[in-house]
Amino acid sequence: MNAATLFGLCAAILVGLGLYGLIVDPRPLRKLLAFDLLGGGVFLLFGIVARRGAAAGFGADPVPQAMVITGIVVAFAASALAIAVMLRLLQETGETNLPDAASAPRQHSDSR
Amino acid sequence: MGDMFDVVLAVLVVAVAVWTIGVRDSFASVVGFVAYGLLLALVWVRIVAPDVALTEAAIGSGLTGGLLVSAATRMQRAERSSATPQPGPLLRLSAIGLCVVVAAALAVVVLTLPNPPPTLAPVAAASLPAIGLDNPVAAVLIAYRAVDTLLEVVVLVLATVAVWSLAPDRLWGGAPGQRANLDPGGPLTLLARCLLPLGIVIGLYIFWMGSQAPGGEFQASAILGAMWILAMTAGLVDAPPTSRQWLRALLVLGPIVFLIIGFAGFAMAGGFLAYPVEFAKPIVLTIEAVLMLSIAAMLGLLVAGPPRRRKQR
Amino acid sequence: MREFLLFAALFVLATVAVGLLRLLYGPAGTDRVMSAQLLGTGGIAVLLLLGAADEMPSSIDVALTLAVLAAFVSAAFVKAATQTEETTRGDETEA
Amino acid sequence: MSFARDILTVCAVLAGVFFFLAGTVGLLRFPDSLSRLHALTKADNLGLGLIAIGLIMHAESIPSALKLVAVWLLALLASATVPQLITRTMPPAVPPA
Repeated sequence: MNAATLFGLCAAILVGLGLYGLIVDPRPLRKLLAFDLLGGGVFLLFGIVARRGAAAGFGADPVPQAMVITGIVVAFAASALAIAVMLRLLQETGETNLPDAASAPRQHSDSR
Repeated sequence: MGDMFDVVLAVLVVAVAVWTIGVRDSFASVVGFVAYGLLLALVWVRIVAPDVALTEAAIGSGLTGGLLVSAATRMQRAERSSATPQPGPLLRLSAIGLCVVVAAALAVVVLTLPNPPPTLAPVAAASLPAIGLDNPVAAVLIAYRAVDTLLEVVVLVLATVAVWSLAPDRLWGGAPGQRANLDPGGPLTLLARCLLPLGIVIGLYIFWMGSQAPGGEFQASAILGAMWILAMTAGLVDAPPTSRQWLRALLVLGPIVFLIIGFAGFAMAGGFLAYPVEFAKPIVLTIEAVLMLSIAAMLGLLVAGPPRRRKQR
Repeated sequence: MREFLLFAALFVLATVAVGLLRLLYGPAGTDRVMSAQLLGTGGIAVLLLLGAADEMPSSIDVALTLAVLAAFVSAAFVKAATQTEETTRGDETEA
Repeated sequence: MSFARDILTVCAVLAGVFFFLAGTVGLLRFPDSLSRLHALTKADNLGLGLIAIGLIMHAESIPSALKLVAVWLLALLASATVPQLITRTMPPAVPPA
């Protein structure tokens, strides 16, 4: 097994883990972390495609690499926006969770 | 030995990811995420993508890390007091099932990628002489897929405006963050004073190298943006009020110059974002330089957050 | 020589990875930040060793970037941690 | 000549690796945050410095050797200030009774 395949399998696991955290954890900060972690896995998959496409004297195909660089910057912008929303929520309500997420289990406890 | 290194690195990345997702305490999870970003930068070096490794080190680990750690610290106290609902076992199990299926499907895709692999490297290589750059990734960013880069910078502008708009109405146009008090003999001041000139030189070096070797405007602007944040944190400079005209002009300078040159391409080279061959290199360097200034300002402002002080009249 | 440098890189990576156990045990936030700081320095060393072993000069530039930003996360943490009192009393409650 | 240089590189890198090991052991085994901080900064940056010195002899050009020195100086700057900063977030030390 070469390095590209090894890190490709690693990326698959990372996407799975990130997706799990995104679904299961109700806290917004944790959802953001899980989403960014998932994103890292997806970028890594691009990297594997780039590495396998090594040609024309380059160690890796430059086109997927450029897309990943664009992606990392956009992911940062999205994280900064999400963090700003969370801090505003904290400022308004003194809570780190969304009102729904915090009260839902108590309200609907009879339905479970 | 190289293979063993890769195996240890892959196991470590997955272990840190499991910790980041699984741990209860959010602050611990954020520190785990910073470690994850650092390890990913090592992975990018191992799969011969040093440009991406630089970006991951500067933005994925450095800037995102600073942003998340400071947010998590501020949210820590409130989080301990607010009730966190636990998902039921049914949701947990079905989520595990779904994620295992997704991961397994991706693993199958990785194992059955077409052979010989398709590649755009020769196409990208063919465009290199026309724009006078030796770094293929920088060439793709600025010429071959220039529209992507243009749209990305526009996304950054929109994100900055969106972050500003989260301020209460009466603070609109004010300065972000609290005024930091300069602590003349303190370690933070020493750090900022010594690191600032070095960081700016290294940022410009990474920018300049970008035309021949890994590096470029994105990585450089992340370093410059981080230096600006550090100077604000230490109180060496104060954050500018977001109503300042020069600040707003700086933010849109990069995208506007990029757009103007793009439209000029119709007249000069017969297409949007086409560069005339004889002036290609100076034009590309101009675009990269103004983009670097704008992106550095926006990355800094994104970390600084929405306005939190009243606008001074 | 190449094998030796790769071995040294592997050893440093494994060592700082064991140091990450401090991330697991904590107990305080500072201890966790320290383990991340150690991983950062270790990562720089690994990049330098890999760069020398594979004759990949750009790896040194990645190390240089990490070194410039080494103090950034810790500075952000300390700033936020020491300001917590101030913000709850200060302009945040004003909103 | 190149053999002697290789020997020096190996020695310096090995010494550096040893200090990384020492730093990690200190971070894990020391009982309180302050001594862990001590272990982290001293050993850790000696480790990086020795590795950088070892690799300078291996560097193929003057600029890359200078970059190695710059990396170490930046790490020294971080290790001189970060622990000072971190101690400010700790509760004031209680002298042993």
